Amino acid sequence: MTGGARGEGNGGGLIQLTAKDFKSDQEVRWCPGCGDYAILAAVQGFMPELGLPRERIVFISGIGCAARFPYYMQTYGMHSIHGRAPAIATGLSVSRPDLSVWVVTGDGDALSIGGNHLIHALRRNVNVKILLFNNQIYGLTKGQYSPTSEAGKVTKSTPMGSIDHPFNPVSIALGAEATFVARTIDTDKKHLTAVLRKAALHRGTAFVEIYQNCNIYNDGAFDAVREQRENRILLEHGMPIRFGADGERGVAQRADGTCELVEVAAVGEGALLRHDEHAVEPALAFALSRLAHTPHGPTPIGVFRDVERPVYDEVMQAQLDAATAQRGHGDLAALIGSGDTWQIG
Amino acid sequence: MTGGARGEGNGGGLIQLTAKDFKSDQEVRWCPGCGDYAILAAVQGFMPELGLPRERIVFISGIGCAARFPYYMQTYGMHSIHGRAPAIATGLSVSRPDLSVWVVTGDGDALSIGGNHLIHALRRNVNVKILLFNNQIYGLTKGQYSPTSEAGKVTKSTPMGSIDHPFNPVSIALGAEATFVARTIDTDKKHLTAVLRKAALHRGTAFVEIYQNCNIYNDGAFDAVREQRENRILLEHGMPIRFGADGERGVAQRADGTCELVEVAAVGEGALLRHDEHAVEPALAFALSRLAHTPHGPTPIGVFRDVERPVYDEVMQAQLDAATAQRGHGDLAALIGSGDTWQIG
Amino acid sequence: MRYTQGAMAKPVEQRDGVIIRFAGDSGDGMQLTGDRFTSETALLGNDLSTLPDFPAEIRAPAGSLPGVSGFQLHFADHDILTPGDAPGVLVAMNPAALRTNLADLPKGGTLIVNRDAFNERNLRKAGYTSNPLEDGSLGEFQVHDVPLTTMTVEALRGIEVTPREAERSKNMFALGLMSWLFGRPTEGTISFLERKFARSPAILQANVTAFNAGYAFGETSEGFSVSYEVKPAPLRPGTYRQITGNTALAYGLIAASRQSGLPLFLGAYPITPASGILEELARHKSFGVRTFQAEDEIAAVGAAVGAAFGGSLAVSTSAGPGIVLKAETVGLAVALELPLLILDIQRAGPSTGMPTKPEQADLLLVLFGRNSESPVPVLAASTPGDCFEVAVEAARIALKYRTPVYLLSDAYLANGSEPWLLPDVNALPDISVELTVEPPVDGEFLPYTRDVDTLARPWALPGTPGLEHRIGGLEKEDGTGNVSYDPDNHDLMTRLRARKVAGIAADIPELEVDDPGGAELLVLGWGGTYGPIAAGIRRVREAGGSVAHAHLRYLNPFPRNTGEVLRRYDRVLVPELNLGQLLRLIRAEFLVDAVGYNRVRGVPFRSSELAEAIEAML
Amino acid sequence: MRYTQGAMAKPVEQRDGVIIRFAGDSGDGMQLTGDRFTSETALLGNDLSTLPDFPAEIRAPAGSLPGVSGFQLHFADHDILTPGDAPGVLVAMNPAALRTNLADLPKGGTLIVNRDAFNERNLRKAGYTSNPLEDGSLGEFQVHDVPLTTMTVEALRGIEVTPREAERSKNMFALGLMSWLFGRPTEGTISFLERKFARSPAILQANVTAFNAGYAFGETSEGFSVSYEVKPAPLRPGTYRQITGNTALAYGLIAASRQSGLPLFLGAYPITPASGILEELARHKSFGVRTFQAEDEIAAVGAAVGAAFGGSLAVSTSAGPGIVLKAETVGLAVALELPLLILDIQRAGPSTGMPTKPEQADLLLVLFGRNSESPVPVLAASTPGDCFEVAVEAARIALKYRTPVYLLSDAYLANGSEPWLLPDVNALPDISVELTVEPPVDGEFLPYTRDVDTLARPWALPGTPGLEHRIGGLEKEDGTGNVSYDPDNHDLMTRLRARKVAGIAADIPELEVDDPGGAELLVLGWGGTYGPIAAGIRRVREAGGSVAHAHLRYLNPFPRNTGEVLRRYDRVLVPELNLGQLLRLIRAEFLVDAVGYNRVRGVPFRSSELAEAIEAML
Ligand SMILES: Cc1ncc(C[n+]2csc(CCOP(=O)(O)OP(=O)(O)O)c2C)c(N)n1
Ligand SMILES: Cc1ncc(C[n+]2csc(CCOP(=O)(O)OP(=O)(O)O)c2C)c(N)n1
Ligand code: SF4
Ligand code: SF4
Ligand SMILES: [Mg+2]
Ligand SMILES: [Mg+2]
Repeated sequence: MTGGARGEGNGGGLIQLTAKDFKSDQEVRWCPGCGDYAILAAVQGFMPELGLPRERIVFISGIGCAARFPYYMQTYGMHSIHGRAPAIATGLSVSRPDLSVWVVTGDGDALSIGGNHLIHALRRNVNVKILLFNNQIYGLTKGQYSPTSEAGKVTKSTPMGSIDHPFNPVSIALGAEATFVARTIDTDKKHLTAVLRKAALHRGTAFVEIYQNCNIYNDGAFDAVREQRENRILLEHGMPIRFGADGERGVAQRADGTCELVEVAAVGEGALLRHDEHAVEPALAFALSRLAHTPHGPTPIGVFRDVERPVYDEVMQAQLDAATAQRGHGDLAALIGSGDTWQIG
Repeated sequence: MTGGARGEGNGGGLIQLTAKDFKSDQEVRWCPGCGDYAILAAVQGFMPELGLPRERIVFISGIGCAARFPYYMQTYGMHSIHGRAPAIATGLSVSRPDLSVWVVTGDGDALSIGGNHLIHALRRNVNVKILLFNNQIYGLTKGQYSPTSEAGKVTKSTPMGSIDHPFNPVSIALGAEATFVARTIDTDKKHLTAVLRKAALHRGTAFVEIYQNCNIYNDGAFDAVREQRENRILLEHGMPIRFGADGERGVAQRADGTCELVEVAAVGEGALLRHDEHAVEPALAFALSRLAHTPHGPTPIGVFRDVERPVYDEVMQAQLDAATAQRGHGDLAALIGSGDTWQIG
Repeated sequence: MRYTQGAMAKPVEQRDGVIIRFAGDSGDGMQLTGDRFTSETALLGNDLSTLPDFPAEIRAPAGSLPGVSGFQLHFADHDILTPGDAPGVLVAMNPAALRTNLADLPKGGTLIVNRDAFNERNLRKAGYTSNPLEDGSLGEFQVHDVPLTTMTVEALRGIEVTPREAERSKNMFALGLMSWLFGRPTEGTISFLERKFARSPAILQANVTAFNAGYAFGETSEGFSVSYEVKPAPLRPGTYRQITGNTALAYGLIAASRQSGLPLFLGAYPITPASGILEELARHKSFGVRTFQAEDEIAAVGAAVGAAFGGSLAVSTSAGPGIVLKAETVGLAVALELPLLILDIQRAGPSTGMPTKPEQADLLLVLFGRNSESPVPVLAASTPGDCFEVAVEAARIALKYRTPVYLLSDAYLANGSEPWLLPDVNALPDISVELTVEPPVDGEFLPYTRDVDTLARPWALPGTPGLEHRIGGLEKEDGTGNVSYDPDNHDLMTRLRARKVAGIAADIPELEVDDPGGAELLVLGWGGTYGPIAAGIRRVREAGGSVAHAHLRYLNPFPRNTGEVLRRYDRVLVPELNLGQLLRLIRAEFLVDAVGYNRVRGVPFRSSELAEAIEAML
Repeated sequence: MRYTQGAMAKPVEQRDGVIIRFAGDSGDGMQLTGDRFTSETALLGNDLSTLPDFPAEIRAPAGSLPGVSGFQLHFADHDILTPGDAPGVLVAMNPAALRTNLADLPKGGTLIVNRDAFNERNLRKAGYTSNPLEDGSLGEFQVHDVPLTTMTVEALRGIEVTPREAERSKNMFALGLMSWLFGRPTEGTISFLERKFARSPAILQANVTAFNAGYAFGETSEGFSVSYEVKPAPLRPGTYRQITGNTALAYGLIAASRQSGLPLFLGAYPITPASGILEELARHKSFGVRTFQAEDEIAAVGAAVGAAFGGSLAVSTSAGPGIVLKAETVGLAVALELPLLILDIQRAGPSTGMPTKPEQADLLLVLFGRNSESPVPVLAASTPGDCFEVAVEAARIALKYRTPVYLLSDAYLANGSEPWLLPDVNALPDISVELTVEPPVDGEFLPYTRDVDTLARPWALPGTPGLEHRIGGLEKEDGTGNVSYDPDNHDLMTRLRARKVAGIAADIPELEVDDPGGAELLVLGWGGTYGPIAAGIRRVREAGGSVAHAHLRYLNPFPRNTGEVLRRYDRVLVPELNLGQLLRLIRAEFLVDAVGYNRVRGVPFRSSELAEAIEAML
C-alpha cells in the first residue's frame, strides 16, 4: 500500500512493523477518557499498512490537545505553531516527495486560525493527509467555543451562548476544491482505519474529519452518532445510502438537488441514492454534507469524495525535471554570466 | 431601501443624492482601461439608492489595485492592510449597527492572504457587503498569478505555468455558509447595479464576485462572458435558467445532482431548472457554481443564494440588550465590589 | 506518626506570616482548594499574595510529574509583597506532588501528605524507588502523613455519591484541616460550596461533610498539637476584595469605558494566560461591552481597529505568540493614528515556550516589533491590583494621543492575587475625548492636522455629517492625510509620529524613588517583578543595607526625570525576567553603565536571590 | 531653439563622469530606456550605478504627477559609489516629469524635453499655469526641446503599426539620441530589441527604426553641437555584468545551494520590492530550485520551515509588512534550531508606507520582533553586487549554526544596479553541512545535544533510519529535546540559544576600518547606504578632511572588535535611513556616545549631505 504514501515501499527487504513499533517513549498526556487516545491507537494500528519504514513517515501538528499527537508517534514529527501545520507540511511534502506526510490538527487549529492554510492545501492537492480531530471546542485553552461549536453554545467565552453559525468541515473542504473528504469517529476503530486506508491511498491532499469526544469541556457532543449507531448514515461507494438500526431508512434526492432522509419502506430501495465517492463533480457530496450541520441526528459518515487531480508535489517535480531536461543541470557559472557581460583588462 | 443598510434612512428630511455626490476629490489612479473604473461608476451610481446620508456609509478595503477604491468615494473609508478588510469591517459593523459597511477587495486580497477572514465573516453573517473584484491576477504587485488564476497560467512568478488548482469564489463562499452569494461583471452596469441592490437589501454578509478586467496583466480573462453575452447563464429568481444568443440553451439537473447544459429544443423548457435564490439548502446553488470553474465558457451570473439567517451584529446587540434588561445598566461600583469583600478599619 | 482521634483543647501559637503551598494532581482540585483558603484568609484581614502554578496540559496522566498542579499562598499580619520564596507548609496530595515540590521546602518545614496516595503505582509514576514516608528521607521535616482519602471516604459513608466522587472530596478534607490549623473562618467556604453545587445536593453534602470532617480531624487528632494564629494586617481602611491581574484588567477596561464615555470593544483570540480577560469581559454585556472571539489574533486586532474607527474604546488581548501576529495591524493603527489598547500577558518563550509560566521578555517586541519607525507607548502593571489603574491610564493615553498603546502584564500577575482596596469609582479620572463633530468653516476637513500640545489628530467618527474622510496605511500628507510620496513629507511625518509619543513624557508622573537616604545603589525594575524586588530590598534594608528602589510603569516614553534619577546613583541594578531588555534601553538612552540581574526560569524572582544580588553590589 | 537636420562632423568632449536621469509617464517606458542605456554604458567599460524610481501605482493616470517614473544613471571613467546626488542631464518626457524632477537639476544642467507632450492638457495635469518651455522659467538650464513624438511618428511612416504603437516608440528615439550624445555602442540595444520583439516583427521594426532615427537626429541636428565621451574606468580585470540587488540575491541563493549541496526551497508571497527574487528564482528550476508562491507570508515561511526540516536550504523573502507576519514562525525556527534564511528587502513604512521607496528601519524589528528571548543573526548587504556574497555567507551561518538568519537589503539595492565582477564559481566557499546519519551506539538519538564549538544541534533528516525524533515549539530539555517545564532548564536553554548566536562573532571577520591615519571621527554605517557614505567620505577627504569609515555587514552578532574600534575614536557618526536604530544598539552595547545622522525620506542619502554632516563633526 504505497499509492498515497509515494514511497517505493519496502526498501531492501520486507518491513514487518506492528502498532507497537509506532509508539514513542513519551508518556501520553491527554485527560483520561479523551477521544484522542482511541485515535492514537487506531493510527498506530494502521501505520504498518503503509508499508513504509518509520523514518519515511512524518507527523506535523499545530497547537492544541490534538496537536500533541506527533510526540507519541515513533516517526519523525513536528509540534509546530497554532494553525500552521498545513503550510509546514506543504513545504516538507513538496520538497521531499519520498516521505509520507501527515497533519494532525484540531477544529480550532484547522478551522479558526489555520483556516486559510487548510483551504489552500486542499485546492493545491499537496500530498499530505490531514486528520482533523473535531471536538467542537478549544480543549487546550480550557473550553472556549470553536468554529464548529453549535450556535448558542454556552462556554467560558460565550456565557450567553455563542452567536456564530458554525462551519461544516466537510462542506468547507468541498467548497475549497478538496479531492478527498471523509468523516469518521474516534471510537470506531474499524471505520477510522478504513478511512485512513483510503486517505493514504489517495494521491494528493486527503481531508479526514474525526469526531472526537472531549470529555472535559464538551462531553457527549457526538453521542447522537457515537452512541446511537442508528444515526450513522454510512457512505459506502456504490451502495444505496441507508441507515437506521436495521437499515430501514435511507437518503434520497429531491428534485431541487438537496438530499432528504426517507423511510425505505415508503419509497422503495430503488429510490435511494447510490453513493459514488469518485463522482467528478462534488455537487452530490456537498448535498450530502448538508444533511447534518452539526451531528445531532442522522449524520453521514465515510468518504464523501475521492477523485484524482494532479498532485501539486508531482507537478512541481515534473517542472523541475522538464527544465533540467530542456536546459541540462543548472550551471552556476553560465547563470551568473548570462545576459550582457563585458570584459575588462 | 434600508433593509441591508440598517439605517432608519433619511434622518429628518428626504435625501436626494446623486452619483456625483459620491465622488471624492481624489484623482482616480488606475491604469487607463482598467475594469475598476466601470465598477466605481456603477457603485457611485447606486449609492443614492441606499437612501442613507453619505456619512453613514463606510468603505473598507485591503491592499491591491481594487483596494484603492475607498479613496474615490465621498464617504468614510479606510484603505487598510492586505487581506484584513473583512476583519476590520466586522469590528466596525458590530460596534456601529447604524452604519452601512462595504468591503472592497481583490482576488489576492480576499482569497489569498485574506481567505480566512473572508470565510469567517461569511459564516458569521456580519452585516457587511463584500465586493470582490476578481481579475484573476495580482495587479498591484505587477502580475503574479492569484488563487483564481486558471491552472497552467504563465505569469512572472510561474514562468512554466502555475500548478495550483484555482478556487471558485462562489463555491468557497457557499461552502463557508454564506447567506448571500452573487456574481456580476464590471462592464455590465445594469446587472452590477441590480446585484448591488439585492446585496444591500440582504441582512447579513453579502458576497459579490465581480469579474474585473485587468488590461495590463491579464487582459481578456473574462472575454468569454464579458464580450460573448451568449455565454452568460443569467440566474433570475423563479425563472427557468436559460442562456445563449436567443435563450436557446439552458441548464438542467442530472440524476446525480450535478447541473448540465442542454439545448432547450432537445429537452423542452419544462426540463430546465428553475432558479430559486432563496432555497434554504445551498446544494443547488453549489451545483450551479460548478458549471464553470473558470469563466471560459458558459458561466452563471447573478444571485446564486440569498437566504435569511440571524445577523451577527443584531444577535450581539440583542445579547447586550438582554443582559441590560436582566441586570440593569452596568454599575461599576457594584461590579468591582462583587464576590467576597471585607472591611478594614 | 499515627493519629487517633481524641478531644482536647489545643494551644494556639502566634505567627506573623505563613507560606503554604498546596500541591497535587491536576485532577485533585488544588487550585480550588488554594482559592478557598485564600478567600478565608482575606476575610480574616491578613495581607496576602498568591501564586497558582499549573501545567499546560489540561490533565496530564494522573499521578505523573507533569500533571502536578500547585498553589502557593503567603499571608501575614503585615503588608507583604510576594507569594513567598519558599513554603513553610507543604501539602502534598500524592508522590508526584511531593517530588516536584519538596526541594522548595526548607529544613524543618511542615509537610502534610496524603498517605493513601503513596501506593506503589503512584510512587513509580513519580519516579520513587522507595516510599519516602518510610525510608527516612523526610527526616528533616515535620511530617504529618494523614490518610486523607480513607478518612474522607469514611466520613462520607451514607452520602449518596459514587466512590469516585467521595474520593474526589479529599481536597475539601484537606482544606478543612488547614482551616483548623490556621484558624480560618469556615462560613465563606460553606456558602461558596452551596452556591457551586446548588444543583447537585449529594455532591454538596459530600463536600461540606468532608470539609467539616477535616476541620474536626484537626481539632481532635493528636498529631496536630497546636494551631496557629496570624493576626489581621494593618491595611489601609476600606473595602477589600481579592483580585487577580486578569480580573483587574477587565475591570479597569470597563472603568475606562465608563470614564471615557465610549463603548468597550474587545477583539480577542483565546490564549494562555490572556483568555481570562476575554472570559471576564464576556460576562459584562450589561456594561455595553462587546466581546468578539475572532478567528485568530490578526482578525481580533483588526476588528478592534474597525471598532476604534467607529468610536469604541477598542482593545485586543493576547500573549507572546499572538502579540507577534498582531504587529502588522498595530502598525496600521500607528499610521491611522487611532486609539487602541493591546494587552500582552507575557509568558515564557520563545515560540510556544512554557505557556503557563511568567516572563518579562516581550518588552523589546512591543517597542520594536513592527516594520519601520512605528512608535507606540508602552506601560506595564506591577501587581495584580495595579492592573486596574494601569488599564485606565493606558486608555487615557491611547484616547488622548490617538495612538495604539501596549500594556504589559504577565502570567504571574494574571493568575496571582492580592487584597485590593476598592477604588472610589467616583474619584476615577475623567478620560473623555473631544471628538470632532463640526465641519470646519471653510468646508474642508483635514484629518491629519494636529493639536499643538498633544500632536494628536482630530477624531471624527463615521456618522458625523460633513466630515467624511478616508484614512489608510500609505504615507499621508501632513494635514490633508492624502497619500503622499514626497520625501520631505515622509521625514516630517515620521518625526511627528515619534514626537507625539515622546511628548507623552510631559503628561505622566515623574519616576519616584524610594531612597531612605544616602544610597549609592539604585535598583530599577518594571512590571510584575515589583513585589519580589521590593521584598528583596526590604530584606537588605532590614539587614542594614542602604539601597534605593524605583519601579517603571512607563516604558515608553520614560518619565522625564529618568535620566536624572539614574545619574544620581553610582551603580544601577536592573533585575528582569529576561536577558536584559530594559537594561539595553536605559544603557542606550542614558549611557549609564547599569548591570542586569537576569533569570529566565519561568518563575517569579525570589526575594532572597534579589537580596543577595543587591548585597553583592553594595 | 529650433532644430533642423543637417550633416556635419561634431566635436567630442571628454567628461570624467555623467549623471543622467530619464523621467516620464509610467507608460513611457522610462525603466526600459534607463536599463538599455545602462547596458550600453556597461559594455563600454564605465563604472556605473543606477537608481530606478517608480510609483507604487501600476499606471497612474497618464500625465499626472504621481504617475511619473524615473531612472537615474551615473557613469564614469573612475570607480563610483552612488547613482549620484543630482543629475547633470535630465530627460523629461512630459510636463509632469519636468515638474517633479526639475528641482534636482543644478543650474546649468542639460534638459532634454519632449516638446510634443507640452500641450495644454498635460500642462494642466502637471499643475503648470503657463508653458515652462515658453515662459522663460527654464532660463538657467541648457534646454533642448525636441519634438520627440512627432519625429518618431514621422520616422515610422510606412511601418505597419498603429499610431499608438508608433507614438510609444518615442522612448527608443530618446534612447537613440542619448546614445549618440554620449557615444554609446548601439549593437547591444538592437539585439536586445530583436530578442524582445522576436514575435512581433512590426513592433521590432518600429523600435529599431525609432532608435536609429534618434541616433541619427543627434548626429545631424544643429541643436546638439558636441557629443561627449566618458572613457572606460580602470576596473579590476575580469568579466563583468550589470546586476541588481534582487538578482544578486537570487544568484547568491543558487550558489549557496550548490556550495552546500542542499536543494534550494523558496517560500514567498509577492510584495514590493521583494517579488523580483521569487520571480528570478522561479526561472531556474533546472538548478533544482523549488519556488512556492504561498497564500500569505505566514504560509511562505511555514513552508520554508517544513522544507528546512526536510533538508532543503530554505528561504523566505519579503518586505516590512510581510516580515512582520513571519515573526511567529521564525520564533518557531529559533526553538527548533533549524537553518532558515529570511530576506527582508526593506521599504519605507510604517504600515504600507511608501512601498517602492528604500529605508533601513527594519533592523530592530528583525532583532527583537519575536516574543521572548529569540536571538537571530542578522546580516546586511551594502551594494547590489554585495548581495550575492552576503547571501552565501548568510546561508553558511544558518546551516552551520542551525539557526534562522535575517538578511537585510532594501528597495534601493533591490532595483539599483552596478557592474559586477563575476566571481569564480570554483572559488566559492564550501558550506556543506554534516548531517547526522548514524544512530548513536547506545540507540538513543538526542536531538538537542550540541557541538562544543558552534553549540549547533545535530541535524537528522526525515528518511534517516533510527533517528526518528520529534521537535516543537515548547521548551525543550537540554539534550533530549523532550518537553520540559523545569525552571533551570529553561534558563539554561535560553542562555544556550543566546550564546550560540553570540558565538558566531568568533567565526566572522573583524570590522575593517578605512582610516587614512589620524582620524578622530569614525563614520559607522551598515547596509545599503555604503555607496553614499563612502562617496561622502571621499568628498570630505578630497577637501582635506580626515575621517575614518567602517561599514557593518554583521549586525548580530557584531564583529568581535567592534567595541575596540569604536573606542579608538573621539567621535562616532552613524548615518542611517531611520531614526537611529544601529545607533541605539551600539550605544547600549558599547556605551559610546555616538551620534546619528538620520533621514527618513524614502530616498538614498546624497553624498553631499553626508559630506556636510561629516564636516560639521570634524
Ligand atoms: C498564535 C496562538 N494563538 C493562540 C494560541 C492558544 N491556543 C492553543 S490551542 C488553541 C485552540 C485549541 O483548540 P483545537 O484546535 O480545537 O484543539 P483541541 O485542544 O480542542 O484539541 C488555542 C487558541 C496559541 N498557542 N498560539
Ligand atoms: C502583508 C502584505 N503582503 C503582501 C503585500 C503586497 N501586495 C499588495 S497587493 C497584493 C495582491 C494584489 O492582488 P489583488 O488582491 O488580486 O488585487 P489587484 O491588485 O489585482 O486589484 C500583494 C501581494 C502587501 N501589501 N502586504
Ligand atoms: S481537554 Fe478535552 S480534548 Fe483536551 S485532552 Fe482533555 S479531554 Fe482531550
Ligand atoms: S494593474 Fe490591472 S487591475 Fe491594476 S489598475 Fe492596472 S489594469 Fe487595473
Ligand atoms: Mg478542538
Ligand atoms: Mg487581482
